Amino acid sequence: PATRVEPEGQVVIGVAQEPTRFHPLQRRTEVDDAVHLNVFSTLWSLSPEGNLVPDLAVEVPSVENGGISADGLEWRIKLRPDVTWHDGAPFTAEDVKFTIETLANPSYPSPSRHGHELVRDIEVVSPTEVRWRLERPFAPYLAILAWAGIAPQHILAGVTDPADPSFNNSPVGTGPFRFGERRPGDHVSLVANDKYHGQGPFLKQAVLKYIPDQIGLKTQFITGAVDAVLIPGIAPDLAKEVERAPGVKVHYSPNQFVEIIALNTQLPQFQDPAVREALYLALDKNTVFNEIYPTGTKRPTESFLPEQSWAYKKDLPEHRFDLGAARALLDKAGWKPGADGIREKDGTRLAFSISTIAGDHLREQFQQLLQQDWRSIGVDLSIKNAPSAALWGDFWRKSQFDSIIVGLIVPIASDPDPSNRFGSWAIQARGGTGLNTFQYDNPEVDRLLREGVGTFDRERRKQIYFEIQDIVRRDLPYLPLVQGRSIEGTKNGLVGYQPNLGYRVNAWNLRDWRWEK
Amino acid sequence: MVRRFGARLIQSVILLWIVSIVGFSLLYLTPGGPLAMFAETPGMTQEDVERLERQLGLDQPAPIQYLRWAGGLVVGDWGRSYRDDSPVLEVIGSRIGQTFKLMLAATAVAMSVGLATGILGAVRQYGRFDRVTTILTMIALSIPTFWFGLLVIYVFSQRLGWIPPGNAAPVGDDSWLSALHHLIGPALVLGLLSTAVWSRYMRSAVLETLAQDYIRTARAKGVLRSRLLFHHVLRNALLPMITLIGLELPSLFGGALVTETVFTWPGMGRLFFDSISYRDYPVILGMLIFSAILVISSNLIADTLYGVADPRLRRR
Amino acid sequence: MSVESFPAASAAPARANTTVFHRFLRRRMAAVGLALVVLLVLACALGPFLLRHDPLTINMRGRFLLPFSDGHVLGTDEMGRDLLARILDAGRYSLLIGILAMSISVFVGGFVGIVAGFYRGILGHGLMRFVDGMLCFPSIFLLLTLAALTSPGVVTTTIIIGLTAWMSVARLVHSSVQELCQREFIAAARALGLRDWRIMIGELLPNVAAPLCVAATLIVARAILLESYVSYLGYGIQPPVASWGNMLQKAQQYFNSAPWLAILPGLMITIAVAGFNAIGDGLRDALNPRGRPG
Amino acid sequence: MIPSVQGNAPDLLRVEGLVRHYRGDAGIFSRHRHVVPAVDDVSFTIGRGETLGLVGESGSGKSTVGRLIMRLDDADAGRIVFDGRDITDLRGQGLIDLRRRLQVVFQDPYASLNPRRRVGDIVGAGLRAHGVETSQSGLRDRVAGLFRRVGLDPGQLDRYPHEFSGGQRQRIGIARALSLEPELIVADEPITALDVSIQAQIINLLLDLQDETGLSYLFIAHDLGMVRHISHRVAVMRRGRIVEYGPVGAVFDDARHPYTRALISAIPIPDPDREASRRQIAGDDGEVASDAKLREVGRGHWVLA
Amino acid sequence: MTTPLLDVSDLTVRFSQDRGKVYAVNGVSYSLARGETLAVVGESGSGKSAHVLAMPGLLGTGRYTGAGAAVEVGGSAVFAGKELIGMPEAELRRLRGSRIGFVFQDPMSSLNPVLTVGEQIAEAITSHGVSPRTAEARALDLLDIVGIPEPRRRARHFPHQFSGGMRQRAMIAIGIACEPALLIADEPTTALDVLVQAQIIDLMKDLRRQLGMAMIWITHDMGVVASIADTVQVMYGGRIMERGPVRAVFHDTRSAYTWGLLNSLPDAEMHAPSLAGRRPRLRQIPGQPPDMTQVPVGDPFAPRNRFATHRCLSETPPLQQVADGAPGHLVAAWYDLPQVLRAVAHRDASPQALTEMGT
Ligand SMILES: Nc1ncnc2c1ncn2[C@@H]1O[C@H](COP(=O)(O)OP(=O)(O)OP(=O)(O)O)[C@@H](O)[C@H]1O
Ligand SMILES: Nc1ncnc2c1ncn2[C@@H]1O[C@H](COP(=O)(O)OP(=O)(O)OP(=O)(O)O)[C@@H](O)[C@H]1O
Ligand SMILES: [Mg+2]
Ligand SMILES: [Mg+2]
Repeated sequence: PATRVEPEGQVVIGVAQEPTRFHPLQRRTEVDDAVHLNVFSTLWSLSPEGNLVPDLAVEVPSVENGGISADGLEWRIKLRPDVTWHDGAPFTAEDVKFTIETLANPSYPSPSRHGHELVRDIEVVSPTEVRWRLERPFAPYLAILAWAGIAPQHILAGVTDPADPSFNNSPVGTGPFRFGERRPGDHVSLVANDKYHGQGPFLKQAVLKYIPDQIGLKTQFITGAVDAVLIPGIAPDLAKEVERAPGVKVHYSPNQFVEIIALNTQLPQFQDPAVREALYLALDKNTVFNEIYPTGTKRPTESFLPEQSWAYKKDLPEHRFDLGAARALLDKAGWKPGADGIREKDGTRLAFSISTIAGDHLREQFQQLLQQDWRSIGVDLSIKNAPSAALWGDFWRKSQFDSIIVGLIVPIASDPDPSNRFGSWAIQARGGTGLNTFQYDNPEVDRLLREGVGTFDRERRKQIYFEIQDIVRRDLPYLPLVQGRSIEGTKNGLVGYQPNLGYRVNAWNLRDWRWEK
Repeated sequence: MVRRFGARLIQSVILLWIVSIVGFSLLYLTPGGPLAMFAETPGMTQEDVERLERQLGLDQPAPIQYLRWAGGLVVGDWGRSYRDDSPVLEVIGSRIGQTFKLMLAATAVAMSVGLATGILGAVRQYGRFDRVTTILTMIALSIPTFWFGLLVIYVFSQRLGWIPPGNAAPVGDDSWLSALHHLIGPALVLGLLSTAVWSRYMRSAVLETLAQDYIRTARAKGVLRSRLLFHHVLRNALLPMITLIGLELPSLFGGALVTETVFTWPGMGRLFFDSISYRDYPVILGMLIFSAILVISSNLIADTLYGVADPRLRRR
Repeated sequence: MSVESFPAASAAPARANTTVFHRFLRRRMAAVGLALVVLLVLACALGPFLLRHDPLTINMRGRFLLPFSDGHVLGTDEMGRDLLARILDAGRYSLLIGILAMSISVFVGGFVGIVAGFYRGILGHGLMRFVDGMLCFPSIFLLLTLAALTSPGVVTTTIIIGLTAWMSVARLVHSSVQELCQREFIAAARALGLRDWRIMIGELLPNVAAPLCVAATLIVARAILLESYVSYLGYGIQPPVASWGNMLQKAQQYFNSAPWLAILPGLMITIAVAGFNAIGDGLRDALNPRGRPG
Repeated sequence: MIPSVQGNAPDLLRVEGLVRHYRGDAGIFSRHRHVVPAVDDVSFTIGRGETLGLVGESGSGKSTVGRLIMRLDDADAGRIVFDGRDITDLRGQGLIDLRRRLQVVFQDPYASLNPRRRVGDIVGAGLRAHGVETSQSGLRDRVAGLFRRVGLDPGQLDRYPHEFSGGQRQRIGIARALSLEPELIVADEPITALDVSIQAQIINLLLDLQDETGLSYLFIAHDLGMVRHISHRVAVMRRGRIVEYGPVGAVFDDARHPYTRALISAIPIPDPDREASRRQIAGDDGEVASDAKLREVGRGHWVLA
Repeated sequence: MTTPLLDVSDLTVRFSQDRGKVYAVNGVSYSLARGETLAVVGESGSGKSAHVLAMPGLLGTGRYTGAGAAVEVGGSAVFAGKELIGMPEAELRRLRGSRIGFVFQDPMSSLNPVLTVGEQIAEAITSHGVSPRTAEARALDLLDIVGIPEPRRRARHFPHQFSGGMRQRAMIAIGIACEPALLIADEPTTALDVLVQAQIIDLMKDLRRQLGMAMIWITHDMGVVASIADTVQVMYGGRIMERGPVRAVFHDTRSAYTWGLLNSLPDAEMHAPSLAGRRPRLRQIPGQPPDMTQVPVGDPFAPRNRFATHRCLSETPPLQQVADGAPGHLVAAWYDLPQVLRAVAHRDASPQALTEMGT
């Protein structure tokens, strides 16, 4: 490490969700990640540019450097020798083995086994080297590992009850910060780890302050009670107000969310592609982005991938708002207005509901605007919102909705593979596993998806995903709106904030944060 | 007395049992679940969700789940939070202090102001003071707490900057002065409603007492005005107030939930809302049971106190 | 006969209805409350027909207009809808919810109260213990749990509020009925050989009508408040339907930039609730033959 | 067992060894949970067309006896025989049918009328419930007839009880009791709550009715003067027991039990001259021995000893 | 003639409340000598309580309060040379309890449930400038005087631990605590049974003798009047109908109302306990009590009085000395009752006619 700078000062980061899960193998929400990414280290991490940067590993394995065999099945990882746990114990390959085995263990309550379940024959070659075999080639696994904080085998191996909260309440990692204390309902504090193997940290203490609503978050940011606002940031329609406040900076940082209106394509109303297209034509994106989500906060998109993704296709057909065209399209497809002005065809009324999380006021405004616009082309839209816990249950997963506004993250740890969303095997309503809640079923797409994960050749993959984006844009199983932007704020003088699409939270690099002299 | 108290205790236990059944069925019957939240977690699959459900025991039939949970209650194991695996009692314990602090402060405000205005109003019934307080209490009873809270924050912290806009204390500052400073706003807002309630109850209790025959007797004896008020009127009028403490508790508790949200106060209220949105069933149920115990036992205590304070109910 | 010979029970107004009404009107607060409520109800019922603006028409180009601008007396809201039209329309729902929830709780509470008060045995005891149990939950607690767990909407919100408010009615009616059952006219009815249901409907019900009436107004007030809480916390009425509560919830976002959006609906809630409270108070006094404030 | 004094009149009601103990209220803080022997081994009979006066100390169980006979309350022991039929455990339809023959007039003319019903409906409720009269107009006619019979204006049928004075209310109560044409009326202190000048009106009405229809009364009262005026026989109760029982003349003029004597001597005489010469006998505080039995001391005159 | 202890003249009491005015007392005048016992009888609601409570300023508390019922008291009441009506409350307070004592009807509701009986008695004394220590001792004496055994123990009891009779005795102890010149007793025995009533009456008689105090005793019971009063005053519709020495009023009745009242009582001679034949009826007063909310005109009893003349209906008779009666026997009537009765008896000799007088 370079010359160590004595850490000083503290930063209070306001977040509207409470971090509660600090166990690296059990974390669930993005705000948990804010703790996790700073207390634990991963084998390699993702840079803001989307590159993998070695952390605990000496280098990122690849076919080129021999870390991964040509068929993509054999992995061999070399580890840094100079890393210690916060409790002083040395970090070894055993920890990596333990972490991956635990994550792959079907009886362990980890949130996802995705990728890990393919790992076979994991083996510690030496304290600084570990290797394993994959069941089948799976390119996204590199990115998945960039999210997997390595857990201390020497502490956790002895814990038989996975629900034992003691580690969760005092986690021990190898990251730039040690876990300080948690005041339930109020804050979590992280303390500088002076034995950190990388650069930093520069702050003596970082606090994640829980302020449960966005208005409170904003108020406390403006009044100076918090130094930065992260999850979920500043509400778009408050951004202007915050910008005007003295002494603070507002950042409009792109994130991986793509806001869409998901359609349940199996509904008789939606099976006709003309309907889906007409609905899209009657969508007044401009007003939405100029009025509801003020300028600069969101950008229209046609893809399901964030534009920063290497697989993002720029020149997809552009949306236009044309009510006349929408009406003509519907007329042509045989949807005739009924007595009440609502179109119908073969006994099917063009009536359906739209849902979103109750209380999300901007989406609610959007819904109401949609209601008015679509009504003018003869569509009867009703609003049926629900609290998130009710919404994301069977209602969403088993495709019980008509249409739903949702912020979608398609890439998994920045890998663009959308199999989970568009593969016909991923339709839960039909017994599949996955989140193809649109019930989108296109054999051509299925084929491309399979091909896409099967190769490590990025150029080839790119072509495949371009093609998928074209098809999906044409088929419109959902109506794409915008790519999300996190509107976050930092006090003037606080440096180090850097958005990173590879992570769910822009507090991924607290080790770089510091106060300007 | 002991025997009677025992009987009441048994009744209370039965009450709790009813509460537990109602609470449990309430949660069980509702759609969605604690894991729905994570449906959109990248990489989390349906299989993962089902696996976790199994691990939490949510796949069991309702009666089994109930028995397991209720059985735990009896032996003091209230289950563990889905959110961080901490024992429910610990979770509640970590928050209850803040809520009590708030409730206590609010009650202190409410009782002193409410009782005083109630008494003064009744003594000069239909006087100017009485009229003004009557109207004010009526308004106080009708203002939505959260709205009042928003106004208070807007005016006193954003415009005037007198009080902090929320929180129990700044991070890292544990001085009691700053704690007190932070307490003013929420205590005022939470106390408003109870102040009105206390004032009205006190007023009508004093009026009721003033109309009693024994007050006439006292006046017929030529008792001094001050003595009449403090010795005869208040002694009697304050008796029903004891019961009011027990009756007010649930609404105070409920009010605390709302006030805490407005003032981002790290108490039970926030815990409750979080638990609800995360479907943290063990914690929700734990809080239901906890508040029921609180209410039941405060009623029990109020009744017992009443029995001690009122000579008519005292055992010879 | 002297006034004081009348039984002083609050349950039994001793005077004809016209006098009750007069006594009611003589209480200035009650009269003002009644006037407010009547005014509000009329305004909300008729206003939307008389106004130029439709409460639902969105105009994204005319958002956040100040009061008295562009023909909008109270300005426009965050979607450019006329605020006055919206407030009146929202009032319909708020008042409707208040009144329907009140009907539910009066019906359920009245039924349970009468039955439990009349049958003292296991049935009565069981019912009242159940009521006690339900009362152990702070009502916001119960309400939010229910609201958060069902999908929100006018109907569910109304039902939920009704279902969390009936217990107090049941208690009130129960104690009133218990007291009535001590009175000789119930013994007289039994002695005449009336069947239980006849006694409950014919003798008891008319006598609890007065306290029920008082309770009803107070519950309307409470229900309006509760609806606003639920909506404020995001679990209530869903757009585009407006209630005062959800208008407030939406408006708090703009508390700094457009404070009137939040102040007006809050004021409406306060006024409506105060109106109903005042009516309830006035009724209680007017129905009490001894004329004492309760 | 106690034979009725008028050998010629058949017994309409016969009460044997009636017992009713109240357990103290089970409230949490009620002082004692002791047992109150409200009625303790009470026996008497009432003949057709006869009035039995029931007097005694406050709380001695007089009303309880009335309620037990009316079957508004259940006896712990003993038998109640009405017109030869044991009604002690009657339930359901049988009890409802009994109501037609056995009626009650209550003490409090305010509490005993439902303030929320029109007086016409109050009086007609029994007729309707028993299906005696189902047509609206028929019912109205009958009620109007009852009103006239008790000296009320049938034009006031549609008024509410509070629009009547105490005396009128008591008449309404009597009309209600009469509506089913009962054979026995239990009158529990029907005049106590009334003004002196109204009391006479009610007593006269009761006497008129008895003369007209041959009704029997169990007349409970505190006012010994009135009891003496209206009753054929009297029973004196104390602490749940009958201490003296017999023809009115015998009991009043030849009281044997010390309690009866004290009671009678304590009645103030509304005449300054005679009042001045009245000699009062000290009340007795003696407990009633539990094994004491009623003994006949004169013809139909029984005393507890 | 010495100055009277109490001189009431043209006392009026009105209650105004929501439903209008109640004309409770309409011009009552009389005087009371030291040591005299006055019994006040009359119809319920005739203003008996109202007029005695109005004088010492006690209307407006106790069950006489009605929210919004404003009390207007007019006329004059001079007690021991001082005008009571309009006297400042502070001065009235000093009089109450010390010079004027009270005993109220319902002994349960008239005692403060949360204070011990001893405290409540002692308070009557300490309120008039006596030290608590002395007052306590005096309270024990008083309990003894009113015949409560074990005063020391009993003084520590609360009212609910006393029986009805004992409570009334405690009330009396409070009333006489400062040996007042006037004791006002409002139906002190109505709630008690005959035996207890007799004991209380005896006690009061004794006390009156010992303390030489004057007494106003309100009652419904003519028997009680006969046993205790020197003077009796019959009230109806807020007025005095007749007033005079007790013998004169009972035996030389001049008011039709008094006559009706006395006649409606059952009479030992009338008892005829036989099943056969028509039994004699009581002589009831027909009609209904007056509506106190109307402005009183004429003789209030006139509508129920079969002897009433037109004048009775329109003009209010003054309370005057009975021409040929005992001194101090006053009546308010336009008719001459003995004469009217003689005339009726003459015209229609059957006793039946008298029985159903006026029906
Ligand atoms: N607070 C009050 N408000 C209105 N009217 C009242 C009030 N108190 C008494 N009255 C009326 O004044 C009249 C006289 O009442 P008062 O109590 O003096 O009668 P009373 O002769 O004492 O009757 P009773 O024998 O029933 O005690 C009655 O008509 C009564 O209704
Ligand atoms: N429901 C009851 N529960 C408990 N005790 C009762 C009940 N009813 C009456 N008692 C008691 O039974 C005893 C007799 O009461 P009851 O009413 O029969 O007396 P009473 O002779 O009618 O008295 P009064 O002359 O005062 O009307 C009293 O001690 C009373 O307290
Ligand atoms: Mg009785
Ligand atoms: Mg009186």
